[in-house]
Amino acid sequence: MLIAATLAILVVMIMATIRAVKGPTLYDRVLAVNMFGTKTVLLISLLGFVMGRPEFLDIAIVYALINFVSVIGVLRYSDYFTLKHNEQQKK
Amino acid sequence: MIDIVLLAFLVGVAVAIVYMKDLLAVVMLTGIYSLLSASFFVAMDSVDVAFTEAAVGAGISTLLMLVAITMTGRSEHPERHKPLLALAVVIVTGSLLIYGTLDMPYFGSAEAPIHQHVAPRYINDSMQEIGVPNIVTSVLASYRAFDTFGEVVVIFTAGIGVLALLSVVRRTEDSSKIESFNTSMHEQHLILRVVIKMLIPFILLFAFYVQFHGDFGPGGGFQAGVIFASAIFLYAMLFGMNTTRRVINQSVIKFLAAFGVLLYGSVGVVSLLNGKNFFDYSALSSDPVAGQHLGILLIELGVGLTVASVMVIIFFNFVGRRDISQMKEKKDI
Amino acid sequence: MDTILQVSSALFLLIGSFLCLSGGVGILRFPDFYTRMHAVGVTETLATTMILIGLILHNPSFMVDLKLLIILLMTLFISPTASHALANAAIHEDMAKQTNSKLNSEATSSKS
Amino acid sequence: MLMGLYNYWVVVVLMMIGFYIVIAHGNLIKKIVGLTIFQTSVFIFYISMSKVDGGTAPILADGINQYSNPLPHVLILTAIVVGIATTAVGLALAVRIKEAYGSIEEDEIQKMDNLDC
Repeated sequence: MLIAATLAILVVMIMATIRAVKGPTLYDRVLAVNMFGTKTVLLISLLGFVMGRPEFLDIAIVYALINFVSVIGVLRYSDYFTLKHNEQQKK
Repeated sequence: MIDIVLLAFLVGVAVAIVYMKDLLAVVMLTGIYSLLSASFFVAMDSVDVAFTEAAVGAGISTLLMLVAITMTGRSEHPERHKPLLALAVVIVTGSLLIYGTLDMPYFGSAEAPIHQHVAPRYINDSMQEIGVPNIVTSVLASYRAFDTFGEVVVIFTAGIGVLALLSVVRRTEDSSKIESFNTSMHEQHLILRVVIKMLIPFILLFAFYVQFHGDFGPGGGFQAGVIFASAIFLYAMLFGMNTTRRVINQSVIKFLAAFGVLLYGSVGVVSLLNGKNFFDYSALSSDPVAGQHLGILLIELGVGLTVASVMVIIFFNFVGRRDISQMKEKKDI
Repeated sequence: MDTILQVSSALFLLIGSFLCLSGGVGILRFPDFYTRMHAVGVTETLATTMILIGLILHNPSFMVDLKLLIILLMTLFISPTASHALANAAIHEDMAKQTNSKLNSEATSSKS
Repeated sequence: MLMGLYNYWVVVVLMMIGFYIVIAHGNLIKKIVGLTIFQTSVFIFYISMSKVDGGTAPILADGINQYSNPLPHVLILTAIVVGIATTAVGLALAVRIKEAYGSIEEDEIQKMDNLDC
């Protein structure tokens, strides 16, 4: 069952990557990366169990935290583009 | 089995990066690439490396590239010349390298030369000599401490380099304008503020856990420094640079970056003065194993201080530069 | 007792994997950003919870269970917040675009 | 046994993709991304070498007698953090070039340099 869940998560990761490549907007890409990050958390927790040493879940905690930091960062710094874009359109 | 899928996946993402013209999308894909390589590292048993890649690759490198792109422009020009020559060079080099791999020992074989020389000693004797369960920590901080010292100095130098390249003289009127701009932009994010205020203490606490738990599980100074820095980044992103500058004094941060390297080096000098080799911590205490513990603790502390403060210096300088150039552009419009 | 734990753990993992896959199909097939966001919302909270509960039931050791619980708590805090921020930013941009296009069309109509 | 060298081949392919980006693309940020890919392929190479069949993570515990090789892990752990620090210096250089020339495309920068002469 563990292996089946791992495979399912791998398939979902591939789907999220396809969405990240296809876009079309920035927000679709951020959404896909965010989903990819949560799936990585699950994959790492599952991998620990599959390999028989589940003590190393700290990595998954780090992922959950860092993923959030990067999503907030993208939103914070892409504001710049939207501002500039709108001003150009107003001109 | 899983590693085969992950590696094929990595190649796919790398090929997609080649074809993307929108640099923002390239950065997003780089984030995915680093998440994938970290999963691969977990599948290869190297939990410490996965930990570092998790903290560095997904968070800080993505952020730095984003900030850089906001300053340099989003889209890449289409190539005007045919890259056939480049392709030919790459294919020739690649096939030569693949020819070279034919002599390599097979993946996972226990008889490979790499597993024959020092590795058995690290695995078998490190518990008696160092007394730390995590072999990676004992090799990093004790057997190869001199090497790690070099790496810390490189990180410190990179911090100085960024400082020299990007630091700007700030005028107060500029910063108050930026301040008003930032607060107007982020007053509305009430939910984000509340959740992030709750999260930041937890992240800082977790960084300390990683710092001091590095002897027993994956972790250590490098990872803890990066996690600590990302908590500060989160604060800076939400509350603006000026508030953060008031909370975190820049000159203190610069002092801490130098102090970490100094702490690391002075541990080596103390052991030298006590009549042992450079970084031989058994000189630090009457009981050799206790001395090793003390030495590793001090050294990891130095590493953590330097890494965290250099990352904060790098990030602050990038974002400070960006705010100034943004203000100039607004003035022009 | 042991078999009950194992079976329930397998059941939770199965539900979690199914929800994950459905969310994955959703992010690929749905037509626009907001519907995709809905699909991702399902996988990020419910599927994660299911899989983590499955893992907690699977494992007897206390430390591991505690860490899994922390991960569960973190995800339940973080992913709705991230989704909220994302949707907020997207809606702001959409509204800005709409007003811009309105302004543009008014400008062109007044000219003509 | 062909699969025994699969990891190393993937490493070579990734390395060449990074190399291609560095030499064929003109945008400096894209070049830095290419360097990152190149760097990661080296990390994967080292970590693949350290794996031992049937081994587990090199953290000592009771009842386990086969560990993977810890030495490459140490080298790569430090290399990752050094890598991000040097990448930051590269990005800082790109930002300064943009400020000085108004562009980060290699051919445009060269054109401007030729005009100056």
